[in-house]
Amino acid sequence: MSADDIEPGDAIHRGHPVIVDRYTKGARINHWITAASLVLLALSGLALFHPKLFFLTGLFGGGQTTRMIHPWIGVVLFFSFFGLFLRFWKANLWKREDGTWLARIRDVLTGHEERLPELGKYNAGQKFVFWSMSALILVLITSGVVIWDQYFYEFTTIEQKRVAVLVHAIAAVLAISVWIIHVYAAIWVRGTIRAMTRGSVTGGWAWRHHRKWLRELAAKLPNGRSKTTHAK
Amino acid sequence: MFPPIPNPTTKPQRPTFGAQDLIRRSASTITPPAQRQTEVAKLIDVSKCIGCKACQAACLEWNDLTEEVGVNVGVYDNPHDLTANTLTLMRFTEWVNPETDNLEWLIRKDGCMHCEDPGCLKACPAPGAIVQYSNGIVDFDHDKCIGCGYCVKGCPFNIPRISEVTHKAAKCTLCSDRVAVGQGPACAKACPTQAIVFGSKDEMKTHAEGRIADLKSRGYANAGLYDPPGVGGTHVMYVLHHADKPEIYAGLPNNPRISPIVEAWKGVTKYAGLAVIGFAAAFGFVHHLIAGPNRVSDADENAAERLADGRRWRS
Amino acid sequence: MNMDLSRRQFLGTAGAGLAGGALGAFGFGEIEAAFADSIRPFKLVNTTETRNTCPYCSVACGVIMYSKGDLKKGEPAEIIHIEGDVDHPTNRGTLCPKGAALLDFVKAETRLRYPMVRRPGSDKFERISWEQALDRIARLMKDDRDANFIAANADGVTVNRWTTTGFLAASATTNETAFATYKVVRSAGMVVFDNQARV
Amino acid sequence: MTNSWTDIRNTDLVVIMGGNAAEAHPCGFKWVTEAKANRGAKLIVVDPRYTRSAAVSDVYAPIRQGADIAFLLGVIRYCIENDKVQWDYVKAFTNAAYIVKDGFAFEDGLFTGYDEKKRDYDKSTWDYVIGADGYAVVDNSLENPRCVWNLLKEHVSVYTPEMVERVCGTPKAKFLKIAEMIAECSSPTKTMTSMYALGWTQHSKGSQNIRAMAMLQLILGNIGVRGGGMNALRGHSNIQGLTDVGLMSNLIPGYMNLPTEKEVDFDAYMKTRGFKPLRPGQTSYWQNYKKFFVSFLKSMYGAAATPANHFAYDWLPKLDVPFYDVLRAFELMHQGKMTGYFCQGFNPLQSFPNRKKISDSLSKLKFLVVMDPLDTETARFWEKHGDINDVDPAKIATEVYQLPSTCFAEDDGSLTNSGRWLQWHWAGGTAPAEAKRDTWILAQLHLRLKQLYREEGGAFADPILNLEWPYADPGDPTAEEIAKEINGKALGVVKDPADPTKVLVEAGKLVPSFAALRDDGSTACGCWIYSGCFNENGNNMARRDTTDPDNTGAYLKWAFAWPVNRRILYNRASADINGKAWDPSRKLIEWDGAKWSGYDVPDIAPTAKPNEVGPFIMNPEGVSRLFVRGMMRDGPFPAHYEPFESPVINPVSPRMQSNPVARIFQDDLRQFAKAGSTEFPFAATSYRLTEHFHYWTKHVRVNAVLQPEFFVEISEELAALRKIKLGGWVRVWSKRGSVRAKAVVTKRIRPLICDGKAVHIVGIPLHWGFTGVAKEGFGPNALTPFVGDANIETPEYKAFLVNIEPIDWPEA
Repeated sequence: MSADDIEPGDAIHRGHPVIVDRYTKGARINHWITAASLVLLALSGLALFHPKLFFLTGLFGGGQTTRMIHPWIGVVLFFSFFGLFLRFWKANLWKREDGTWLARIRDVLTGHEERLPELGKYNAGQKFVFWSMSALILVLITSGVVIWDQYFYEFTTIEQKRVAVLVHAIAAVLAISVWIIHVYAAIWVRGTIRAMTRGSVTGGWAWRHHRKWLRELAAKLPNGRSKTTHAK
Repeated sequence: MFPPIPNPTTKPQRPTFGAQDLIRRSASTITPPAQRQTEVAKLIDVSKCIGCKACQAACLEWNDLTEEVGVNVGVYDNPHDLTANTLTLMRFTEWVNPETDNLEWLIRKDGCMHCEDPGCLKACPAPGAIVQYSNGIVDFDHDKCIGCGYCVKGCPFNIPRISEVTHKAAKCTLCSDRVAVGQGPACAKACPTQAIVFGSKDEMKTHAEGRIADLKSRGYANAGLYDPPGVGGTHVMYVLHHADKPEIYAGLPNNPRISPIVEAWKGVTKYAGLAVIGFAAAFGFVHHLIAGPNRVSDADENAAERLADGRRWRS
Repeated sequence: MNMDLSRRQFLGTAGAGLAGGALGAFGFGEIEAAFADSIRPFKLVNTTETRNTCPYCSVACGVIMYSKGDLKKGEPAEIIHIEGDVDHPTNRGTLCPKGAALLDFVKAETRLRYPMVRRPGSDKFERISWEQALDRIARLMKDDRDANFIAANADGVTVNRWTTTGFLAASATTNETAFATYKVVRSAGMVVFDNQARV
Repeated sequence: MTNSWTDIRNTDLVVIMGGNAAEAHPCGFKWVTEAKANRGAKLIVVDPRYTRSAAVSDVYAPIRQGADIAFLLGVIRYCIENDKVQWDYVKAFTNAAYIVKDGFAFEDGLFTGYDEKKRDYDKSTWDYVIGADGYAVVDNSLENPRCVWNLLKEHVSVYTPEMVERVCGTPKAKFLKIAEMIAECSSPTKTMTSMYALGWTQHSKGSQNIRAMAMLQLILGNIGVRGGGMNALRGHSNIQGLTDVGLMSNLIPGYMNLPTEKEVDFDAYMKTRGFKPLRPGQTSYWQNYKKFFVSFLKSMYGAAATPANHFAYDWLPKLDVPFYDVLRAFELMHQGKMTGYFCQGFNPLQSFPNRKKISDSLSKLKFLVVMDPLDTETARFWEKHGDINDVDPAKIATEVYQLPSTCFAEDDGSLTNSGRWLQWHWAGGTAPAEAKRDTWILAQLHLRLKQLYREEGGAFADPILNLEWPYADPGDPTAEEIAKEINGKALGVVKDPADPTKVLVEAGKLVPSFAALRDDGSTACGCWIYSGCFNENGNNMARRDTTDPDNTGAYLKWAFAWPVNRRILYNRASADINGKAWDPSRKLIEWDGAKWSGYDVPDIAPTAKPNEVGPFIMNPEGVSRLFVRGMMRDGPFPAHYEPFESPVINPVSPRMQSNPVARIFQDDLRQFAKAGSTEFPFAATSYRLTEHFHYWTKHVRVNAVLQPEFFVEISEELAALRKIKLGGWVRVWSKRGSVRAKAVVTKRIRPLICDGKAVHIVGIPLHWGFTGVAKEGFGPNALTPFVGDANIETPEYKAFLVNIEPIDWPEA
């Protein structure tokens, strides 16, 4: 059985409850930088996207600074997300069970996970978030550069800029929507958020949602009794 | 001669139009005034133009603009393009008329056309940074401009330029400050041959008819007025000796209109976009109401512990 | 000039303005407030007008110079704008690219401000006072005139000419300057005397 | 201009040849566009380049520079051949009927009486046959083969359309089209106006270019009428004024002449100015010369000018050569024969031909004084500026004074425009730092000179010590004081000659006009033709009344026009022999049976009977001259000569290539390229651009922006021939110098086929130098030849030979 799912730093600790390390400190910092810049980008972007939201420029000290800062945040997002990508891409590769999972999406939404196959570190939904974000951010940075007139005006025609600005808007809308799903899932599935705050989840959480991953970790544990004895 | 533009007065005057006369305001919904002012227009008669650039000089001087001294690149067009300081520019084209085999030196004064349906205003995200007065003047408000360059993408004539110094958009204002006190634009006043005249739009159309008749009498069968309907007409119009092919005048767009891409971006996308986002959020909310939180049970925890202990397998 | 009334009203030639006095009472601030949208304040308000003639070509277009301060009242006057005079029969308010940029000529960085002297063999100009400059030039003139003045020719005819110092007259100075120049130059017997008529 | 800018609105046909009005005089050109828009007038442009004027023309024809006379005489021939002549005008108002002396002839490009050594003509045969009655003999039937008309017919017969094409390179069809349009204006109700400028004057036969068109205009009956005339578009704002006021080596204000050595005394001087009418009853206005001359001397020397000393006649310098013009001035300088030189608002280093010679000449001066509002190249001729001003300051011993003067905005006074309008202007700005008015500078110099002579004595001081200097503040004369001096005043009581009891002007009063001037010393007048500009009615130059009855464009109450506020010269000729307007719709003045009256000040005695007194009152004949007698050095008729540097051998008279009497200095002769030179194969011409004014506006930021850098213009064909790229650097060189420029490759210049060979044209605009805000650049005067027009020494800037090649040079 391959151990694709196990990422550096993943580990399991016997105890009550069992604690499973899911994200290293590095990964978490990386994630929150990405998260922060994404939020700032969404806010500044939306401000320039719809008149009703122009007031949001106030958060950034006015329209001029918003216009000036948005692309720079975009650059930060791009590189920081790139960091996440390098960390997570392998664990997000498609698996057979992901198909089954998707087929039984109703059970997913209604929380009947006993009817789902055992999953690795990420389920298909998470993989969808990962890959769509990767794609959208690529689109956003490219189209973003095209309309970053302050430095790149002369490299494209106005017609190309027009296409870019439309693509940028659409991609941004999708990215924000994906982000909402991502955040909601984290809230809905209790016990998830600590993975990105403390870096670990409970064994139960892993057992319930990512059992295959848990097994792989457990399999790596040294055989024989553990030091701690459990009450019978 | 066409009645020239009067001398400026030095007495303080109340402006003849202002904020109360706006019919369009970028990124804002406003209620236009009940009564629209007389529509003004600048008529540029290319057939009378001698390409002297007096309009460029007058524009720089009146608007206190300082342009860079460039270099010669083998043509008469200087500067080589519109800039944030050069709001109007003579564009020279040497065209050999295939019918007569005579050389024609086509000289067009380029600059803001003051569209009735301004693409720049439509594209602008900053409330009030671009306004349109009921007399037709489309003006930029530098205090409100955020320098995003959307107006550049919105304009069908490639006119606005963003200053690299102030990061604000700039274009011809039709000398709104002069017009507001009963004056005409500085370029129109200066134009030696009255190739540029200024007045009410109707007056300009009538004047143009006379000019077109004269041109036809001189053998320019296709002489005509350039007042493109694609942008609802413009408040800067051209008399062209070859109105059937405006593109020979340094690429004056034939039937210009706001790019459908810009229309889509500023239209459907704007609303659909928010809808999609809203839907995503709503979905989560509703789902949470119905499905409730997805919690880890003690059974799960125990299962995990057992797995960790690995005892089950050895019994 | 002959402008039809409707247009006059439309362009509000005279009249459209308020009585300066009445308005002066409020101060100009209010007017500026009225511009509170994108329209910038009219920059010629409360400036002094002076009629002049374009100094370039011989069309001699009428121009109006707008200044802060009034020379006639003995105040220092700074010209802030120049444009064509519509009352002038020839140019009717229009100007060519040179005339339209006269302000930049008046204010050119290379306008001369002080008398300068360049000594023989030197590679630079040095400042000098008017007194020193004029005294020296007068001396140079007299020494040359005394040395080379021709009172009579070979045949003894009185000719009273001075051919070793010449004067090249301007082309844009006033007729009055021209006549003063003529008197000064000719009275000295100078014949090497010409103007820009040919070039 | 015989007419005015505003009069051009009245024309039916505008011919712009030898000029580029749209580009050089845009606001005057406005009246051409008005004539086109309101009268359906047509515009013809004939020029080596397709200019901005051509851009709005109805017909454009190319012509090789320096071939204008062939073209114009070709048109005259066409009019005669096709009987397109305004006969009533020609017979009544020109010397067509006058009989010319038998000796006169024209052969092999030479008129009778040529002396090759002197490069001059004996003009004795160039005159009318004078009858026993002392009057010129005329044959109104025009049958006499020796009458001017028949001599003219013969003289122009060689200029066939084919010959015109050979000489000018103008396609025959285009020439005929234009000739036809011009010929239409022989109708009394159709007029043509000629607008020309330096494109005609800056040739070795410049004066004859203009004569040729003047003759054509007379044949068409277009002189003196509304919308007609010979309109010289003067260059600078007051060059008309400076010429009127006589700031030239040989002039006295009002086109009187400085004495020559031959005129040993007052009487000798006056004798050569007999001005006896050549036909009965003619005005011959110069008969009043003495009044103007004496009044001028009184204004110069006041009380010191007395009948006893012939009004100080001897205090005026007498000339040993015809002119001490600028070309001679620099020749003398070059020979080291000059000590000092003053440049007042003038930039000779840039303006005069053969820049190297100018620079060398200035270096030989002991002192140079430059008075200017701007920092000119001339003031810095000693300063090294790369290859543009390649000199070694250490080797130049000239002492240079640069005196800051005010500009128009800081000075009161009057300027005379091209239409002879004297317009007053007022100072509106404070002068920068220590800049001073020219009048102040000159007064200061004069007073110092006077002081030195008083204290030390010296060479003939009388004229300096006695110069009339009647100003309230002698150190700072005001413009108004001088204006009054120019207008003239009565020193004693001026009485009416007809009725001695009638006082015309009280002593001390300003004279109303030159009619009140006297030759007995009782009046003083600085410039008689300006008299009336500032009289007891006040400053007429400052008048601003724009009323213009029936929109004739006269504006009689606006400013003041010389002479006596007359707006159209020779306006008597706008009416036929009986005093009725040729064209009722263009009435100017008419004879009402008792006197002349109308929209303009009549150019004739108000009561002079129309069929007795001719309209050309300054001429002893009373008529205009198709045959100019001995009054021009190079012939009574124009003839085509090639420029001194020409790509072809003169097709008309191969044995006389160029103007036989044009003055050339020996050193310069060696610096001419041979005709049809292969070393210098291309025909160059220099000119101005609308974005700039001479060498001034390179100091003006806006204009520097509009046309930033020196360039030359060539055809696509020449660019291909020499592998020159659009906007690339080129070197252009003549036998005298070399310049570096950007290349503008254009369809507006095309090679011309002249006498069977392709002539490529190189256009060289002249606005750049090494001071100011525009990019540093060369001027064409590094290339131009040092030769002047035969009559008035205007340098031949418009036609010379060069070579051109692409070069590598770093971007500025």
